[in-house]
Order: sequence, then C-alpha cells, then structure tokens
Amino acid sequence: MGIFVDKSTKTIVQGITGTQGSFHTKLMLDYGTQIVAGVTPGKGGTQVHGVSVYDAVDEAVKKQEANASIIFVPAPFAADAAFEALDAGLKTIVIITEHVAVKDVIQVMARAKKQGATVIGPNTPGIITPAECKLGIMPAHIFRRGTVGVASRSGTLTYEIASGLSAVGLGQSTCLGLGGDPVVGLSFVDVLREFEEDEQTKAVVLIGEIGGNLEELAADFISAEGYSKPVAAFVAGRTAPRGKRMGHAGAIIMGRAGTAQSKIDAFTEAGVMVAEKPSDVARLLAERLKKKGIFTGGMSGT
Amino acid sequence: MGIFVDKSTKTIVQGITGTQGSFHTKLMLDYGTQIVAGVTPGKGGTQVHGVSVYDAVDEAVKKQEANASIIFVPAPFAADAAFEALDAGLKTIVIITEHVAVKDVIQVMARAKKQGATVIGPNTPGIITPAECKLGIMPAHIFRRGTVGVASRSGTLTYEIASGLSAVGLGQSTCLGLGGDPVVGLSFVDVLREFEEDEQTKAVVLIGEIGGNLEELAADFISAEGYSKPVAAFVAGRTAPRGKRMGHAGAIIMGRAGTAQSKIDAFTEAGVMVAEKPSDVARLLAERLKKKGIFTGGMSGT
Amino acid sequence: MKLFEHEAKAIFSKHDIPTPLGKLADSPTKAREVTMQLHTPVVIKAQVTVAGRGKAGGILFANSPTEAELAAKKLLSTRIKGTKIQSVLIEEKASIRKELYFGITIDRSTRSYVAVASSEGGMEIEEVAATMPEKIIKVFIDPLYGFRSHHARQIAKKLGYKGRQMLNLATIFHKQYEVALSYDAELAEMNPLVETSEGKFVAVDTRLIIDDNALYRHPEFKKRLTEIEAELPPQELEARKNGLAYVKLDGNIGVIGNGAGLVMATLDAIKLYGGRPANFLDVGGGATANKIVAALNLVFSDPRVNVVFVNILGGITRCDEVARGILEAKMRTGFLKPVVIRLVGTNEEEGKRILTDAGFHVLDSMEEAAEKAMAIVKSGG
Amino acid sequence: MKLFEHEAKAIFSKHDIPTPLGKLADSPTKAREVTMQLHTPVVIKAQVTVAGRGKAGGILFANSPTEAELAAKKLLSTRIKGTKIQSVLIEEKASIRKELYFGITIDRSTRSYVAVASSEGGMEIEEVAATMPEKIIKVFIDPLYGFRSHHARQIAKKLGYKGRQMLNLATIFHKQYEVALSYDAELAEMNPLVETSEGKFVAVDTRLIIDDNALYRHPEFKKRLTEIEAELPPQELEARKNGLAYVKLDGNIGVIGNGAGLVMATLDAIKLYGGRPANFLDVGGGATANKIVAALNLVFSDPRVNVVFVNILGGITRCDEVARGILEAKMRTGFLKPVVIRLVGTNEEEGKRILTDAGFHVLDSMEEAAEKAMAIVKSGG
Repeated sequence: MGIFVDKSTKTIVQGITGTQGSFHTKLMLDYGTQIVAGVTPGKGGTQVHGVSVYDAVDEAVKKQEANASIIFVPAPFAADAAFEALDAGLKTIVIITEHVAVKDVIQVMARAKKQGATVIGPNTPGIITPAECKLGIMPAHIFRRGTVGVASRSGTLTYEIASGLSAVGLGQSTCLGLGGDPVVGLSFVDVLREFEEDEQTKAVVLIGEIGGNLEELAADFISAEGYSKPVAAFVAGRTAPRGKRMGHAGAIIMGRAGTAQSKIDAFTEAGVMVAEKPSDVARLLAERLKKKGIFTGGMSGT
Repeated sequence: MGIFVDKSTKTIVQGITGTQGSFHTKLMLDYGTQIVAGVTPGKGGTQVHGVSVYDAVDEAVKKQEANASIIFVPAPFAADAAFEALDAGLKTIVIITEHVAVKDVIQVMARAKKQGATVIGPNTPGIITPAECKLGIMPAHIFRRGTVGVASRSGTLTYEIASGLSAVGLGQSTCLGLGGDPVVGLSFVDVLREFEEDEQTKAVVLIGEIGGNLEELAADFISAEGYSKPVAAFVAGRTAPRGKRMGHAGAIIMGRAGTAQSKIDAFTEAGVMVAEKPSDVARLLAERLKKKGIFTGGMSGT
Repeated sequence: MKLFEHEAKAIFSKHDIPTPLGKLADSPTKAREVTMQLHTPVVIKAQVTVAGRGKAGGILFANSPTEAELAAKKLLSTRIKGTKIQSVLIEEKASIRKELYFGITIDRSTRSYVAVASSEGGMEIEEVAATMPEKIIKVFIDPLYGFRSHHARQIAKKLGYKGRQMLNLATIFHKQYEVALSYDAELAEMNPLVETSEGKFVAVDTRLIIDDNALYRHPEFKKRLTEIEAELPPQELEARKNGLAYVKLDGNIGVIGNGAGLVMATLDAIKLYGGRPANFLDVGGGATANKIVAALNLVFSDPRVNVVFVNILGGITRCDEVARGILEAKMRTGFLKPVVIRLVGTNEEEGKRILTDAGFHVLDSMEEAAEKAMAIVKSGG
Repeated sequence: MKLFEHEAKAIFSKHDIPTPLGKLADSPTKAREVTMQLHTPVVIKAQVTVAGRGKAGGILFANSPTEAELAAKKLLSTRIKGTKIQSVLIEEKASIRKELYFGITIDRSTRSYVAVASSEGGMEIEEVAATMPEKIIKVFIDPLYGFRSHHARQIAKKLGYKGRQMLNLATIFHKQYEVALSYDAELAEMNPLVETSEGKFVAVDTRLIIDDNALYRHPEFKKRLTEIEAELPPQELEARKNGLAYVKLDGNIGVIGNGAGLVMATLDAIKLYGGRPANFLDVGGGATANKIVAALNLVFSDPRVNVVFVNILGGITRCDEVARGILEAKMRTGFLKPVVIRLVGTNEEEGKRILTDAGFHVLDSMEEAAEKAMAIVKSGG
C-alpha cells in the first residue's frame, strides 16, 4: 500500500547507463524495487546490474510489462524522456533530473494531465514506500514502514524529519519529494487527496518552504474538505530575504508572495500543527496520535 | 433537415465589416439565413445590414445564442478567427477565406477535432440547405430544395452540376464545398456518413478532382460499409499534367498519386456511377432513382 | 515556392544537417575555381526546380577542375524541361554505402504533417510507394504535440540502424522537422540521404517547397519571388501579374473559365470530344472585364491556339461583366481567331444581349460549346 | 538571468513592441551627446538588475544635455543596493495619460504560463495583487494551445480599451508572449506600459528574466554570463565557480549545509535561538571534500562571521568525505574561528571518528548545534 508506488510497481530506469542512473539502479535493486528494464537510446542490448537495456521505452514496456519510470537523463533531454514514457502509456513517472527548463516542464505536465499520468519531480529525491518500493535517490536506511505519509519540497530536510519520525517509532506509509522547481508534477493538495484514500496512512506531514503558494492551497483544501487525518507541517525559510533564490529554483519570495509566514499562518488557520523546528514534527505528531489512540510507541532510537 | 445547417442554425459572421463579409451577409439574410451577429475586433458596437457587430465571438455567442460561424477574415487572421469561434463553443464553422497557410489550417483542424466541431473549408463556397439556410457565397438561385446531397471540392463545378440537377427536377438536401485546399475540415467520407443519417437525402453526388486521395477513401468507405443510398460522382482533371497546380492549391498530381483515373477507377469499383461530363450526373442519377421508384420527375427547366 | 537545391541546402546546413562540401558556380571559370578547392571527384548539378533533373541529364561528374569546367559549360548552355540553367552546384562526391529517403510533408487525410522515410533513397518516393509500399515508413505527426525525438529514433531504428548511427540519424530527422515547420514547408526532403562508407550521414540532394500562402511570414523570400518572375515564361508571368491561374498545355484549343474545377472539367470535355486543350486558365471568382481582357490576350498570344473556348458559369462572377470584357478585348485587339462562348448564371440575359448585339453566338451548355470548338478546329479554324 | 532594462528593451523593440527613443551611455559626456539627439525632457535610468531602482534614487530627469550630463555623473558614481552602476539609459520622457502593467510569467499552481495585466501600472505588481486584487487580470495559458490573439484582445478590452487602441494593445501583448516563449522567460514584463497623451502605447520600463536552466538554448547570452560574473561580489563569484548555492545575509553565524531545505531550516533554527545567520550556503548533494573546503573558505572569508555552523545530513553526501574536507580546510588555512559540526547519516561513524580524532566535537542534533553556535557568539566567539 502507500501511494503511487508499492510492491507491484514495475519500473524502468531511463538513463540507466549514466553514472547516476547506474549507481541508483543498484541501490534501488538492493532495496527490493522491481527494476524490470533500463532505457538508453543507442545502448539497447547491453545490461546494467543485470537489468536489460533497451533503445526505446515502448520496447521496454512491452517486453517487461513496466508501469512506472524513473528518469536520470541530463536536463536538456529529460522532457523528451518524459514524453517518451508518457507515450508508452506509463502512468507513474519520477523525474530525478534537476535544471530542466521550465518551458519544457510545463509541456510535460500538460501532456501528463491529458494522459492521466502522475509525474513526481523534476528535481526530486523521488518516492519511497518503505519495505515495498523505492524510486529515488534517498538514503533508504532512514525510512521505516509505518503510517505517516510525508510530502516535501526539499530533499535533505525530508531525511531530517523522516529520521526523526522513525526515531520515535513513527514509520512512514510513503515519503515523496514534490521537487524543488517552480513547476512540478504534484502539489500538496494532490498528495493529500491520495493519502486520504490510502488506508495505511493515518497522519500526514507536509514539508514546505518559501516560494509559490502550494502550502496555502493545501491549507485551503484541508479547511474546505474537512480533512480526516491529522496533518503536521514544517515550513523552511522564515529568515529568507525577498527576491533571492535559496538553493532551489522554486524557493524565492516574489514581492510579498511566498513568504514562510504566509504559509505558516495559512496552515495554523487550517488546524495544521506547525512545527517550529524540524525535530518538533515527530513530537507534535506522536502526541496527537497518542491522544487519538492511534499510536502507542515512544522513543525507539536516536 | 439536410446536414450541418438548417432553419434553426443561428450564425455569426466573422469579418462582417469587410467588403466580402458585408456583401455576403446581405445575400445570406436575403436568403433567410439567421445571421444573428457579426464580429470584427475593434468594430464592436456598429451595425452591418441591421446586424449588431461585436468585438469578440464569445460576446456575440452569449448575447445572441449563436451556434455557427462563417469566416470572411483575411488569410493571415483566418486561423485565429477559427480558434476564437472554437473557444466560444461553436460547433459549425465555415471558412470562406482562401490562401490560409496550411500549417495554420492543420492546427485549426486538430483543435476542432478535440472540441468535436465541424469545420467546412477553408477556401470553400460554403454550404447550403436549400430553402432553409445558406452559409456561403454560392449563387442561391441555382439550388432547389430536394433529396440529393452534394459534396464537392470545387465551387463553380458544383453550381454547374447542381443547376443540372435542379433542371431535371432533382432538388438538393444540402450542397457543400469541402474546400479547394490540400487540408480541409471535411472529407467525402465525413459527408457520406452525415448524408447516410439524413432522412431527407435519398442520393448523393460527389464532385472530386485531381490531388490527394479523398475520392479513393470515399470509394473504400462505400464498398466497406455497404452504403445504402445511390452515389454518383464526377472527377475533374483527366487531362491535368503531373506536378502542376490546377487553380486550387489542392489540385495537383504528385508523382503517380492523385490522378483522375485512380479516383474514377476506385469509384467505379465501389459501384458509384461515374459521370463522363458534368451534365451526365443529373441524367445518371435521375435514371437510377426512377428505377428505384424514388424519383418520378423529368426535365423541368431549361 | 520551390527553392533551388543550393538554397534548401544552405538552410538545412544552417540547421546542422550535414551536407556535402560544395559551392555554387554561375560560369565555367567559376566552376573550375570552385573545384580546385574541393576534393575530386565532384558532382556538378544544374540548379533548376523542375523534377526529374537527373534523368534529363542535369547531373554530371568530374575528376578534375578542367573536367568540372567542361561539365559546367555544357550544363549552363542547355535547358532542362524548357528552363534555362542559371547556375550549377559543385560538390564533393560522397562515398555511398546506402541511399535513404527522408521527408516531412502534408498528409491530407489525417490533416497533419507526416514524416516519410525509406531505405530506398535516390528515386522518387511516389515511385517507391507505388512499387515497394513495404519500404515506406510513415509517422503521422500530432499537430498539438509535434514530432518528438523518440519518434525520430523510432524511424532511424526501423531503417535498421542502432547505436551512435541511430542517434545521429534521428537528430538529422528531428532537425529537418524543425526546418519544415519553421519555414512553413509543404515538403522538406532529403533524397538521397546518404550513409557514407564511413557510416556518416550526408544530405546529398535536398528539396524545400515553401507554402505560398505562408510567404508573408518569410519576407526573406520576397527577393526570390521577383527572381522567379524573371525566369518565368512570358505567358506565366503575364498570368501571375493579372491574378490568373494559368497552366500551359500542349494542344490548340485555348480555354478560359471561372473556377478551377469548371476549367478542369472543360479541358476534360474537350478531350472527350477528341480535342487537345492548349492551356488551363481560371479567371477566379468575381472577375472584372479587365481580367477577362487580360485572359483573352494571354490565350491569343499562344501561336498554337486555333480557337478559344470561354466557359463562364456566373455565380459571384457576373455574365454582363464578362461580356463587356470580351467586347473590350475584341475592340482593342480584334479577334483573329474564332471564340466559342458559353455563358450562364448571374446576369445571364444582360451578358447574352451584349454579346449577341456584337454578333457573337452564345451557347448554354458547356458540352455543346466544347463540341463546337472541336468542329472549328477540325474545319481548320 | 536578469537582463538589464536596455537589453530587454532591445529585444522587445526587435519584436515590434514600441519603446521610447533613447540610448545607452556609460559616461557623463556620452550622456550629454545622447541627449542632444533626443527631445527633452529625458529620463536617465541606472542600469542595474536589482529591484526597487526607482525608490533607491536610480531614476533622474533632465531638461537639457547639461542636466543630463550631471544626472549621469551622479548615477555613475553611486551604488544601488550595493551594485555599481555601469551605464545609464537615456530616453525621451513619455507624455503619460495612463500607466498599465502587462507581464507573462509562470504560474506554479496551474503549471502554466500566465498573462497578468493591470490598469495600475508603475508599481510592483505583487503590491497591486496584495492591495487591489480586483485590479489584476489574469489569463492562464493552456500549454498545448498557447496565448491566442483573441486572448490578448480580451485583456485589452478588460483594461477598458476599444477600437484601434484595443487592437494595438492586444498586438503588443501578443508580441510580448512570443518574446517570453522564444526567450524562455521566467518573467517578461512591461511596467509601466504607458498610454501616451496621444493614445499610443509605449513600454517605458521592461524586464526580462531568462530561465537559467534554458540558457543552453540561448548561446547569445553566454557573453552576458561572463559579464555578470565580473560584476558579482567576490564571495558570490567564488560560490558560483565552486557550484555552491550562496546567498549573503546580514548576520554573524556562517552556515554550511547540504540541501536547500535543510540549510534554510538551519538559518531558521539559528534565528529561533536568537542568532543571526551570515549566509545561506548549500553544498548540494554528494559534495566532495574539495567542495567542503571551498565552502569553508568562502564562509571564513566573510569578516563578520564569528562562528561557522556545518550541518550535514548524509544521504548521497557521505559523512566521511565531509569530515575529510573539514580536516583539509583546517590544515590548509588553520581555523581562526570556531566551527560547530553536526554530522549524521551515510558513513556517519567514519566521519565522526575522523573529526573526533582531530579534536572536533561532533553533535547529532541540529537544534543542539544551533544552540551551541549561539552560545559561542554570545560568549564573544
């Protein structure tokens, strides 16, 4: 269970013969992810870590019955890779690549919407449903199987918070990175909807940052829809100045819009528990879940 | 009845303030066509022949409940006019304009398909359902209400053959010009399908010419589907040389493809009556319909 | 507008499509100079836009600058299908392992652009389609999505290439698509696209036909339009100037009509009665008297014409206006050859009256008129 | 990449968007010359890419060449928000009837480009959005369809224009969309777009920000990249060269971390404990020892920094590699300021061992580390 990926997910790796693609294919295989094929145009017929490489996605999909793709190809070709995956009928596509031109990303997202496909990323660490499937570059040892769904705009901060959750015995149903770019395939609202439907998930953590209004929209959604599961949030960037990109292309305050305060206020108003520090997330959530009788554990590690 | 347009069709004229638009608005009104509004960006608020002019199609459509448009705007702006009509939800669009760039036409047709709209033209004399609605520039006096559906790639040749039909007492259900360009909104097959469904139509006339393979596809369709109504055809251009455009942009034999003979052979094989001369069409059709007992008339005019 | 091979190549090359090393020459001396800068053998190609240049002797080979000079001299003094050769393109001869075909053109039935490829390059693609349809690869291009890089690779793979070659070929296909779209091409073609003995790809012959209706978006070809006019036979130039659609044919019955389909049908009717039309001439819709005068002058100027058949079915075109045009033409030039007139439709009575008063016999049926024209020809004019 | 106003204007103007008559000047003398060719009054605008130029005194007016010379002299010898002014743009002052806003930018939530217009031009659009949201017109652009001419007219109409003015304005909007798309703009803006007292439209101030990720498609800006580097403060230049994401802040606690979110959270934690971060510095994923050395050098070079907080959560980044970088930096430069290290994750034990052996105290919690850094600052370093 969990959302988007699970034990049954059969994945191809686009750009499998590259340094990153090959390295992470190994780690994903080690985790137990079903990597059924690789694709690198012009390298069809070779193998990487025992995985067959094809020239084209449709070939790989047909021969190996894949239903997902993870993309490691360089930025100028990443959108094309996504188009190829979409045309081959894949419905879950993770784009790890960063620095993809936003014009291309916009095209990919429009096409994905038309085809009813889910795109995670670009510029994401990926997605993991612990003990079932890891499609990404996150360090696996941090995550434990459990009931907390996590969605984040940031990589390392997700690891920080997830390891805090794991440490208090709060495992995760699925953790995913939306991606650090201004335009990404999933919004917090999309993910909240999925977690609402997922039986394994009992609570949700949203890790936001400055820039855009995905957090505000999530808060509106939670208020308006009467979200049934407890939600905790952390928002990075209270100290960020206006008009400066803070590492992520998407992390920028434009004029008055996109400040951490605006997001924190919106969350608070919507009844979301807002953590002041990353370590508060696990604590707040554990308290709430204990109150609701869903969680009985305590500190179980450092 | 008839196809695509009838008494209930409420039309806007795009480019109504231009010479052609204004002139033919008058003639269409005289014929009894419901011209409910005109559109010329920048000329909103004026009137042409008593018809109110708007700046935008959606305005005109909303205020006058129009469901069709006829476009007279100059070639560089014709595709934009069609996009505007499509966006306003109109489902029947006649593009009279000639010399529209084919790249634009291709875009318009793709968009129209997506929206489930019918485009007649470009470079067409238009469509007429005699005694009900004329959306076009054809001389009205030639046509009589009746049971023969006519689709043509050519203007004057349609008048020639329609007046022949009228002369022997064979009126028309609907006559329409597909348009003389290589890419047009309707094919003979599309029109055959419509005429098959139309109760008023008892027989069909297809007027083809060299270039492309619309005639061959129509012949295939007639054979494959067991078309229920008698079909007569005339194909112009038996004497046309290879590689030369014969007046219409679409009338050109490329290599071996698109010859009159190929089309005539295909029609003959499909059981379509092929006329040697324009005047034969009415004769052939009258004979066949008399045999079937559908038609009892004879020469009733010049 | 058909571009010359060298023009198409310059555009392709600007878009990083590999083409052979070469240069244009408009004189034998220039041909010699150009060849001295190239590796021999070279190929010398007449720059004409008519099809079938190879078969018509428009392509020669040379192993030295002297041979190239002679070849250029020969070509520059001949005509291909009636067109004078103004310049030759001299290029290094590619070492051919295989000749491929690739083109982007318009598909009428799907209303889209289509990429067409074949492992049988070097011959007319319609010929391949007719004789070896299994050798044709077609990929229809979704207008709202475009020709994507994986579509290009798919074609390269179907042509039997893999690895680096497959990628290189796909890149060339994709660039050609970009050229086709950005230049509003009706046809952008590489034929042959050669695989050299080193396994590289070179567009050895190229064609680019721009959609005339889109020329307003490509002002760079305005000059080219003037040049084309300068090369046109005088009759076609005259037709173009007067907005008349004119095609020269090889018979002796001149034809003037309104509407492309009607004029084609008129030619067909003449043939049906055993005659041979001298031309196709469409005056279009709503022709004025002046246009009729120009059309008549144009047809009369063809020395082979024995009789002129005017076939008018008035719709937007008014019969009285046509009649006035005929009268004016007669007054200005005097008709030295017989004219058969069929005139029906809008303002028919007025038109007929004008012509009848002037002594013309006006007919109602185009078939009848065609027969009459034939009879005149048979009787020797 | 933020283009200078004059660069953006040159591009807009090339695409037929009307801009005021004017010219660039890089010296007071040149300013005088330029003004002599223009109608006075003129406006003299500092060419800097930082926002809030007007409020910072970067825009002056002049009624004569002499006044312009003085104004230019003044601007060329000042800094705006720390940036030296290299040149000024001198333009004829438009006669303003109305100031409009029009921009094409990216909308995150709809994942599309959006056209934004307002009748309240001349102020920051975010300010208008916050204070007068009803004055903002937004049209989201379907990525598979584009911004069509009727969309542009719709906006012009909503702004209250009709007739010829509506058409002219719509044409300008549409051209700006074309500029935005063809230049991969994150933002293409005219603010104000002025309606002159004659009823014409002129883009009086323009901004164009190119998506850095798309610069490979626009090699014409390569030179511009080098120029930008030449203008950067030395720290930012150093960061750029070493592939570090660095933003200067105004505190005294230097921060180094891996991952943008983690570093931001680190800054926030410092603030939470009452401290003031001196910078944002993200070494990114999988940083090598060399990158850590560069990061430490960079932060140490800031004279205001009293203590450095290194916060590493190893994922792809390996703790041992980070530890080696810290050791190497210490050996090369010697640490004159205290360093607080938090290090957990991949190869944590090895990393901790290396650092502990070298005498560093390594912490596990970022909050704990932040508190410790604060304590050091309070104790005076």
